[in-house]
Amino acid sequence: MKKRIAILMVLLLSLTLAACSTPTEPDPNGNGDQKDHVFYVTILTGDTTDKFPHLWNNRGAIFQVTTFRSLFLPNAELTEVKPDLASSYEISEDGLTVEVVMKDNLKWSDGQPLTAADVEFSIKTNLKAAVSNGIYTNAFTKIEGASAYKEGSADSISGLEVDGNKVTFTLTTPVGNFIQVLGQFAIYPKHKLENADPLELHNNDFWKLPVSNGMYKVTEFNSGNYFILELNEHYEGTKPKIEKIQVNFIADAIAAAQSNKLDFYNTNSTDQISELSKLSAYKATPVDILFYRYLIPNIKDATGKVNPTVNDVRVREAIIRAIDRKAIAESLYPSLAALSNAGVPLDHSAYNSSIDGYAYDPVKAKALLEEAGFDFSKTLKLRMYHTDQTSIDFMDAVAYYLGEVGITVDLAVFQGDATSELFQVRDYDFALKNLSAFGFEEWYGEYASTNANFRNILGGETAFDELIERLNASTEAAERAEILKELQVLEQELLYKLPLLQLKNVIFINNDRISVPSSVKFGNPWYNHDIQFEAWSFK
Amino acid sequence: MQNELILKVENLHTSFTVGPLNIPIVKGVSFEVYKGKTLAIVGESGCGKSVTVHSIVQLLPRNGRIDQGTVTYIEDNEEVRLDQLQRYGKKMRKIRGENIGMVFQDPMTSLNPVYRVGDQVAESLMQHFKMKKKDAMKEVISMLKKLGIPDPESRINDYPHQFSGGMKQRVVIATAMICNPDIIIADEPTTALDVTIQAQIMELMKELQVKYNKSLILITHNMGLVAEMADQVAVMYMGRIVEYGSLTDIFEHPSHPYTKALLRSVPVLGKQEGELLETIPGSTPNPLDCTVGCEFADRCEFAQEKCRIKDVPYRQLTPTHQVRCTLFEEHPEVVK
Amino acid sequence: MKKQKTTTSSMAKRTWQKFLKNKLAMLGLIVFVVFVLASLGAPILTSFDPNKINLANISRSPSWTHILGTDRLGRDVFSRILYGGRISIFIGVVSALSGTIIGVVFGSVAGYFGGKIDTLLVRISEIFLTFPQMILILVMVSFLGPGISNLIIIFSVTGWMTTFRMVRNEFLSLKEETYVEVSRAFGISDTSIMFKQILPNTMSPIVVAMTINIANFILQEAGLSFIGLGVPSTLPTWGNIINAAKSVEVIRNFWWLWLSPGLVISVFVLAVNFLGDGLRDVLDPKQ
Amino acid sequence: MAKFLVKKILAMIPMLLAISAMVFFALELTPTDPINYLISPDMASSAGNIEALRESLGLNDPAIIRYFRWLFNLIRGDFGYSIISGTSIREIIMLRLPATLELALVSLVLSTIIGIGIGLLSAINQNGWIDYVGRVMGVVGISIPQFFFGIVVIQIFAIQFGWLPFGSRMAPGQTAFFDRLHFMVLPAFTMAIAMTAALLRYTRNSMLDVLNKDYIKLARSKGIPEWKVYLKHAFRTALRPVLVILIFRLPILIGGSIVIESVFSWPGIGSVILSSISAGDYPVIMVTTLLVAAAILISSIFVDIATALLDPRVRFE
Repeated sequence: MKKRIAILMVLLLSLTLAACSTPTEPDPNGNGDQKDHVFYVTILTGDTTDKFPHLWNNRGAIFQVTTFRSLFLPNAELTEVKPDLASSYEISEDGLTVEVVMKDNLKWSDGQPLTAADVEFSIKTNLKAAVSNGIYTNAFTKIEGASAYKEGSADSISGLEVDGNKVTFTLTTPVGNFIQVLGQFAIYPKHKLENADPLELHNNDFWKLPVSNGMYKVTEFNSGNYFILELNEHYEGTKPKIEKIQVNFIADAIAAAQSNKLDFYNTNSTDQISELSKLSAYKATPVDILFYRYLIPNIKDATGKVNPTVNDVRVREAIIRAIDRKAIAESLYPSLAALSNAGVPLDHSAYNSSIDGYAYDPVKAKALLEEAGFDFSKTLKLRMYHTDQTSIDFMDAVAYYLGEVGITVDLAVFQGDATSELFQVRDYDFALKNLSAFGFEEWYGEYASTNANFRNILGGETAFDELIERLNASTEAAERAEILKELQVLEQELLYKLPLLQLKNVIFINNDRISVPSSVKFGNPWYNHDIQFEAWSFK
Repeated sequence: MQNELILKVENLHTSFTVGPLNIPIVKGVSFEVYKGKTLAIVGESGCGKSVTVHSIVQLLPRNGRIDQGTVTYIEDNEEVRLDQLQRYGKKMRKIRGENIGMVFQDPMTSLNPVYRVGDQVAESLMQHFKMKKKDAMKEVISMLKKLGIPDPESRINDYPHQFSGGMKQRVVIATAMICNPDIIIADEPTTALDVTIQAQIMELMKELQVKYNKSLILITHNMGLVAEMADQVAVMYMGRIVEYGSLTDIFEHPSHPYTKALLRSVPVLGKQEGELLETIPGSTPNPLDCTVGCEFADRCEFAQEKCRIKDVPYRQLTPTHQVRCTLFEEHPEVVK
Repeated sequence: MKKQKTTTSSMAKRTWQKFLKNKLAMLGLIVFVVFVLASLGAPILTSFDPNKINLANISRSPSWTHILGTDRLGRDVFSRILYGGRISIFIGVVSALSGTIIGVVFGSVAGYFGGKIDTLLVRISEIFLTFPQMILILVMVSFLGPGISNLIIIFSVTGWMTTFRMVRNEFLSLKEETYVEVSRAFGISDTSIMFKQILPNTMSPIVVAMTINIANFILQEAGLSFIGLGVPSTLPTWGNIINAAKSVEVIRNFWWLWLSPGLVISVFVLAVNFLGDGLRDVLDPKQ
Repeated sequence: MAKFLVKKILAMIPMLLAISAMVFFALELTPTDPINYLISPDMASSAGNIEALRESLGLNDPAIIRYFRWLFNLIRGDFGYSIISGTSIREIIMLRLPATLELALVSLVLSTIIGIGIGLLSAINQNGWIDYVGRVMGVVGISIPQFFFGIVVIQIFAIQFGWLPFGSRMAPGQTAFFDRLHFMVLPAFTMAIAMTAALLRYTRNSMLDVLNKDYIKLARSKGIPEWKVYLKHAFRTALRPVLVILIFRLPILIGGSIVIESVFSWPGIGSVILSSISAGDYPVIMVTTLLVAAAILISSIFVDIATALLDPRVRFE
């Protein structure tokens, strides 16, 4: 055994030496001085690695917000917007007409003019696209004539008019966050994508070297390895100080950080946070985002067939009471997770402090189960689709707590893909789910009887519909808060979802190399917002 | 006819190490081989015949070892002690290739399946006489021709599997003969062959031996063959030579009960191997169980108490005839 | 008949003596027995419940209370390894047994009857043999789902080929022997000939192959659990315990979470392999 | 030889067809909606658009028609799409396979040299100390779980000494082979270990087998030097069974890479297989399985060729 180890050591050593004797770490941009003026960002392999990630699904990556713009630029909270491609907007009193005026003389990175026609093209294409974030679909289908266009019975959208540099939207019902959605919606170049099939737009070869409209353009794409962003000379705004960004496809962010090839990174993985925090170069900025972690019960399907195990609301309450959410959050996600009682975070002004919150109380949980006549001999099927260790530990803990009140738990990871398993196969009692939301509308939208997915497990209950509609239409903060408070009471009462935690995201910036103006405020890294990248610089 | 001694084996002991045990396989074997004569070593399988000859040329398996005794090879009046040579040393290798040729039992497995026949025969020529391949091939062709292999010019480029069993054995014999050795050791050269081929090969060997004046050590369990081929006969049982003498001594005056039993079971040439044992009662004992006395005692109809309790010496019946049996105590002991 | 009995028992005795002298095999046997006993006697050896989480006491390094420390949910690692051994060893042994049964049945049928059924079974075994076992297992896991019984099924289905080939070859040579022909002439049924007459002669290589399979399956269970596709995470198995050690953070900071289960698996599998090799040396008549 | 090859390749076709049919109909049995092979339901914009796509792609046709269409697409190199990321499977494979092949080949070379070398010495010095070390190595190598070995070397060489990186295939953007060679050291060695052990055992047994053959005795009786006996007569014949497992190991290495890639965050096909199995990405699982099957069939042809080259008995059949 000893000999074996010795031999192995020698072999390993010799190879190590061989590896080290090759020129060590040559500076790829070898300009002599230690600093290389390239801003390094990463995409984890596992995502698409052969194309620039299209922007109608996720929009917030730093290389996305610096290459593609929307009509407006939201603030970090995603509540206010600044002009971006558009110079101004106006909403009619009844909220049904929205007028957007485009800036003049905008250009794509290939020098072609960027006009209102591109906006019209983008919205029309989005309506037919197979892959798109629900927030766009929800907002744009409210445009008059959108449904007819979508079904193919009309060639144009009657509620979408272009007149010179002015775009006018006519809506069928008011959409409270219409402007915010436009602040996310990336405009695509009509002259490049006109003939592309909208159904497969996300796989179009355009994304191998896209024509952009932001501060940077893609100048080199090395499939599977990296792509390079350089200044877009047709960008009309302030010229950024950083001239080159390299986006690396990598398998492991920590390794990139250790080789000093990581300037900006965001994550909610506790392992990565703990490792990156150890590197003195990195400055961590936690951001509050709407990232929910909750259990969904499989109550009844769209035809009304009921799952008796979880149909009784007392059982659901018992289960949420049986879990010490706070202890789990604190030990598994130290300083990253916050207890969640409802769709609105506890520290938000619209949080309804009158709701119970169902604190940890195993005695009460047991009593509730007995009261509801819960069949303790039955095994509760608990499922998840997450495969990271912290989530597994998390669910192991949940299963343990349920075991403590006498429930036999069968915990497993779904075999099939998450969406099919959650909403089509539905072989579970409770499942762990995540939601990264743009706004409260998405959390509450899951309760809507029209939600294509959730109606399969909630049976198309209509209790929430009216409040949700009002929330969607409302733009006024106080009114929204009122509606949200009502919604919280209702969701607490019905317990169609069992909220567990809300997770923060942590943004890491390489403080040794990069200086970020103190005025920059970070928001949800999944969404477009103003991070004043033009003011960032190398130290 | 004065015989010229060419190989002398005296009191050879060989043992095998199996795990912690040391098992004696050859126990005090002595014999002589004369130039141009044939010595036949007969006995049942497992009696140590093969180990004896492998000891001579030092081709024992790794766990086999010569414990004592001498093996002397006489070349031009010069004596070479083979047992003192290094197993795979230069001298031993030279003797193996040039002076002593070997033919093994099974021609099917004696030839390396992946090399051409010609190359295999030529190998020792190239090794020992530093011959060029082309010249060596010429030799090979003429040797194969002598051995009756048709069309040797093209057959040297064939692989062993393209030969029949008899032809393969001819190739093996060619390998043994190619360097013109003095002695050929043939370890049951025909056991694995068809009956008709057996006769052909034996005839061929006899012819070669006579024609080129070779000495032959023939190992066999077939008394019929012995009668046809041998000048001298050594009968082995359980690692010992129980009777040693000229062909006439053994066939006309068989003395040891085992020899007699063997002769009683002499098959007509080509009779099946298995039938031999049926006439001798009992089965071969475990070599570990035989420590003192006569190994054959348990199967011997004349066995007495004294056969089992003390070592049995050789008795000289005639100047050429020795036997190791208590029945002949009136004859003088062989002094060594 | 009587005499034969004494010879078999003296054979067994000699085999056993030979085995006793094989130091590595003996060591393997001792380690194997110790581990099995320790797993079975887990409640005596530790007072901790392997599943009891203690969020106030997470990721603690080894101490007198927790001799191998606690994991990321505050569970006692020593207790988890002991209880985990039950499941890991159980899976290994049961899968090896059932794989052996499949192999023996198929092998006897193929070897005894020959012909088309033989060709078919041999072809199937070749397909199973050449296809990467790991991928085969993973594909099956993706259809059947994880879980102890599914793992056992998958392991048996993917691990019968060595036994099959051995048994088949033995049958092919043994069925020509006189005693089989005599039995057949006496009108003894095929199954009886197969299982009562021929099979006992093939027992030793089967036992050796089964031992090696136990080691293999324990390794594979660990590997599968390590990548999160083995036994559900709520059950402690050796693989599940080390599964937590995938991140650099754990490797760097919490050595006891990966070192102890890793060593336990290695030592146990090593012991079983030594045992198997030893058995081969002892039982194989060729040696 | 050419005829032999053509025959082998032709024999491969029905095999591949059978496997592809099995794969396709297994896919049909999974609970996933085939439209999900193209569009992740999470990313889908609306039910209407999905239905339109379904119709336009002919997903409503009978299974047998779809099978042949799928097969035709496969032959054209269109492997379909991942359910999870929507990426074309062909692109995934083109990007990830080289990483795995690189790793597999390096460890194959390493284990071949070490395994065959030690196996050979072990057999020649049977029961000597080299043999003893070799045998223990052979058992230890197949007994340590690869992932555990991986973790140990990460702990020693990457974390304690900091000599080598603990994961990834290259420093970001540094694609040149020599720049990333040191990234390969730990995973390649870890991957090689089990295979080295297996080869070692095989070589040793095969050599011992051959060394007991009569033709070795005959070779010795010709008086040729021992090294010639070992290398020329024994090794060449002993190599045949070793070569067979050697070539069959390449696809097995790809299977083994699943665990290694997971330990070392190596961006290869193994991690694709793993993540697609954990996420239930059946199209990816099936296509990679099919590819591995094809790889095995192809390597079996290589095995046949190699055997034929080494063994005239096979060549002349």
